[in-house]
Amino acid sequence: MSLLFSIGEGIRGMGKARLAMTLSVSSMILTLLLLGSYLIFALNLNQWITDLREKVEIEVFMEPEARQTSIAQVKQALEKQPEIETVQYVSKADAAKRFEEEFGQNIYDILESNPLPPSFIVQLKEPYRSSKKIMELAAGWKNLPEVDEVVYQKMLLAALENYIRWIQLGAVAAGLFITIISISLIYNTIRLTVYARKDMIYIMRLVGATERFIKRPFLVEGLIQGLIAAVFASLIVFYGVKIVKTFIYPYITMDNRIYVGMLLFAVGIGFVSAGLSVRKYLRIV
Amino acid sequence: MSLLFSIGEGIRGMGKARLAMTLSVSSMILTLLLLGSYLIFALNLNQWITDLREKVEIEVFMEPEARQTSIAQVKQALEKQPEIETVQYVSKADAAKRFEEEFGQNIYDILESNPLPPSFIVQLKEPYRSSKKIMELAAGWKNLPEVDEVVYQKMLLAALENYIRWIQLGAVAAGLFITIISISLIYNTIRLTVYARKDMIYIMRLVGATERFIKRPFLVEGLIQGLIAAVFASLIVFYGVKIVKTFIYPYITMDNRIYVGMLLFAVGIGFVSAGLSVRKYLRIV
Amino acid sequence: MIEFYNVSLSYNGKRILNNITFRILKGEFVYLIGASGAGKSSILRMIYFDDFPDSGTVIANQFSSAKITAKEIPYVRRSLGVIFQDFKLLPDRNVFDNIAFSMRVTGVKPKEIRKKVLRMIAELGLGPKRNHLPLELSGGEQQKVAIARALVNNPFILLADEPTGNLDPVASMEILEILQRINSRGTAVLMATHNYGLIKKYPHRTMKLENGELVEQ
Amino acid sequence: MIEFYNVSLSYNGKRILNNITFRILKGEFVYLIGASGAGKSSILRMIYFDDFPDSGTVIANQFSSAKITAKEIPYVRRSLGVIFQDFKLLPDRNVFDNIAFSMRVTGVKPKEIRKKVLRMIAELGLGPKRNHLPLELSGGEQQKVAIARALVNNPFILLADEPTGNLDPVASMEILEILQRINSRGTAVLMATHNYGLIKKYPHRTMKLENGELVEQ
Ligand SMILES: Nc1ncnc2c1ncn2[C@@H]1O[C@H](COP(=O)(O)OP(=O)(O)OP(=O)(O)O)[C@@H](O)[C@H]1O
Ligand SMILES: Nc1ncnc2c1ncn2[C@@H]1O[C@H](COP(=O)(O)OP(=O)(O)OP(=O)(O)O)[C@@H](O)[C@H]1O
Ligand SMILES: [Mg+2]
Ligand SMILES: [Mg+2]
Repeated sequence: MSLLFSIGEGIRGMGKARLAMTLSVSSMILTLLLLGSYLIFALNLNQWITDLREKVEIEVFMEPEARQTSIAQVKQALEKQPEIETVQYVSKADAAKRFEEEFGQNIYDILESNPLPPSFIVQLKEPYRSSKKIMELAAGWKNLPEVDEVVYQKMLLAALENYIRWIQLGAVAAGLFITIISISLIYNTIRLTVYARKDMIYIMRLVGATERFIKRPFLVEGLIQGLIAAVFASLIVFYGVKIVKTFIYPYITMDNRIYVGMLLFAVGIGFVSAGLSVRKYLRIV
Repeated sequence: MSLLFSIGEGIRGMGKARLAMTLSVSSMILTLLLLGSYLIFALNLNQWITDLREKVEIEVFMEPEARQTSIAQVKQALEKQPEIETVQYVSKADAAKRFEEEFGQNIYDILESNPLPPSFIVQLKEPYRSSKKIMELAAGWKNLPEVDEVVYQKMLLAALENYIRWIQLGAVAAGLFITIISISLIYNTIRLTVYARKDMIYIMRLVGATERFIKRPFLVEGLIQGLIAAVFASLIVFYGVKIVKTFIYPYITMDNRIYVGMLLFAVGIGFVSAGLSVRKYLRIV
Repeated sequence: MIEFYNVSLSYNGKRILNNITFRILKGEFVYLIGASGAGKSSILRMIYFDDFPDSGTVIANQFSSAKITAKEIPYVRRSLGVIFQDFKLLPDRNVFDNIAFSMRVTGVKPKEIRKKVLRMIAELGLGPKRNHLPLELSGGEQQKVAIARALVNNPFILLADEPTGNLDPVASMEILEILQRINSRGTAVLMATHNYGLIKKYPHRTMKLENGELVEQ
Repeated sequence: MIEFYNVSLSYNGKRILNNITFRILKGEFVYLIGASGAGKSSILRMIYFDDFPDSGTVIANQFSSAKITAKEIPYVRRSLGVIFQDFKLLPDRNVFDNIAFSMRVTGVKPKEIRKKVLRMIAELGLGPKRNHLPLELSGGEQQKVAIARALVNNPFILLADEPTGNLDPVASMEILEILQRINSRGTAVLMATHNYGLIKKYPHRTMKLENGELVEQ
């Protein structure tokens, strides 16, 4: 019952200080939008990185005149390997085509026979797409019958891994930064709304209200502010994502946990900020 | 004199409402940091894109058995072209090396003569690195003596141009978004600090103060808040960039105009927000 | 100086003042009495144009409630001195600055302000409290600051709303003496009060509000 | 009930009260008089523990200023009724809620609160103003709300700081009658006032503050 009363008081308080509440909630919404946008960005960045790593391929070159049995054997061996996602065979004829694309010359114009070797293009499963793992696998595959060489874009992969590390580090730093800024901004805003009512808090104390009695409606208020802000921010994000998906970038990825995250974040910060803000005015002489 | 008085009043007002000012200025600092970080990010993104486009190359393939005079002629023609930054000659021997790297076979192991053509690797100046311009140039170069083919990474370039367009679009959208959020957050905060003093504004009006007289100290206050926030934010950014440069990413680019931008932005928004915020309490019944 | 023509005033549909007409001449001293909630403060509020009649006209210092513009209001207010019932001191300024504020508003030179404010402070015995904030003053001291602020500008008309409610009898009489003095120099005084003892001691024209009507006594 | 032992109080190094000792017994009715700034409100403030003596001890309702903890203060305050000189109404609550607030604080049942608050409102003639915010009340009406809030909890001790400063003589006498009545039911009353007329009409033990000393009259 006392809790119910506090909830009532919290709501009434918000009603009375409507302007302050509007400003405070709208600042919270803006902050949440910032945070939400960041989360969506991070999510999609992650998706892009995954897509990019999918393009990492290993080429297993056979001897130019490898026997069909060896080729079949290698194929089987590769396909048995649990780390492998797909194996694609490139015949001598396919290789000739690639040569023409690369050097602008039909190989049969130059030579009467095709000296290019057949090969396999291998794609690894997601968790194994690292230089280290590839090096390990390549060493093993080299010993398969009539395998001449195992080639992969060592440089590209290294560059990618290097970049990805930087990008991920940057993204995490940006995330931390935005989170800290969001928390501070919301705290400051709520603190200002409480500050505007410090005289009221003093009067309540004079009339014999306990700390808890005074504090509770503010906590409820912080909680409700967070709730309202999260709902609005979620709606904006929801429709924002929809619009982006429809008109601009159809591949955008979204995760419902972002909504849940924003809600918990807003309600939590609202609650804690309100609590900390009131405390300053409760200290009895 | 009256202006001097307003400045004095503005400063005194800030002194009296110290808590509100601290909260408000610190929110402004946070917002400016957000904006500043974004600007630095955008600046570096631009730098990266420029670096990336530097890697776009055009290969001009000669006939495999082109005469030295033709080669010299083509070289001269290319070097005369104003759009070109660098021209690099790839001899038949260099091409053989590339073949070995690409296919894992020494070409002399397969053939007794080298059928690979000599070529030029051409890099364009910054403003000409577009598919359109390259296509145009390539068409012209094809007619030079003994030029067999002009090849460039059509796909890569298209992809790059495509991505870059998206990334730039995204960056501009993010910039707009962050700017709007920053403006709104600062406005809300300043409005709250004015709101906390609405009774004082009412009393001033009752005693016969004109709108201008009441408004001016608030404008001065908004301006000073912006100034202080910009100075602090600039210091943080300055040392932040220094730290990142030293310990994390030595290639970071910085531009002093970012400091100037933050200052003008903060002072401007502070001033305008204060003006708009006071106005609401100046409306006479 | 001040004229009310058939002034009526309602709050939330409840009529507080009903067709009130009166006139206060230059240099007059008038008491306004009536029970709590009779409408005394409301009458004063309309004179400094913080409230407007529902019907009828209020004229203060040549300005009519029917025609005055928002831009003109501050200038009328400066020509009036108002002692507010709840003081309305600026909470973040000390005694000196509160009193000086109403002069600063008019652009008087700082030296002149200093001289006059200090004289006012001395006259009301607020000397030792010069640098106190309103919160650091007793009720009566706050009231004296409110009085000082209203008087410092040498207003044409003084509106005093219960100016002795927080003062002891001696201080009250001192204030009345001050009001008498400035009145004798030509300032009209309209004072809302419950202190009939003072009225008896310093008799002047007295208007009584009763059921929204004005009765001269 | 209330005991002061050698209480001294200074603000900014200036001594306001100097070694004051007195005692108010259960059911007593005591006036506290003295010039503006004599320290009447300061004495009351120490009784509800919003201020503490520099030296000496204040005991209110068994609690001593020397030993009371922050947690205990709200509970003492609930056992007192305080009519503040500047009312201290909650500006965002209407008359009913302002009066009810001091009961809600103690966790009384809503029905009980409603009954008692409405009775109090009727007794003070605030009926038509029940839903007004403080800003929509006249000075005297605000004072009555402050009185009602102090009385509604049936306090053991009533501290009344200039409770009739904004009331007309009739209303003042009504308030005094109410105070007499609750006093006769056992509530001790300590009333700071400048209204010597009332003291004459309702004579009780009177303490006078003069130059920081307390003189019984
Ligand atoms: N803003 C408002 N909204 C509603 N009612 C109001 C408002 N302001 C004043 N009133 C009502 O108008 C009436 C007259 O108020 P006013 O302040 O003029 O009385 P007063 O004669 O000055 O009384 P007091 O002696 O108590 O100061 C009161 O009943 C008050 O409740
Ligand atoms: N916080 C404070 N800081 C400094 N001085 C103060 C403070 N509070 C009160 N005083 C001073 O203490 C003295 C006593 O104040 P108090 O309010 O007790 O007087 P009072 O007897 O109630 O007077 P009044 O009849 O005018 O209400 C006054 O001179 C006042 O200026
Ligand atoms: Mg009044
Ligand atoms: Mg007092």
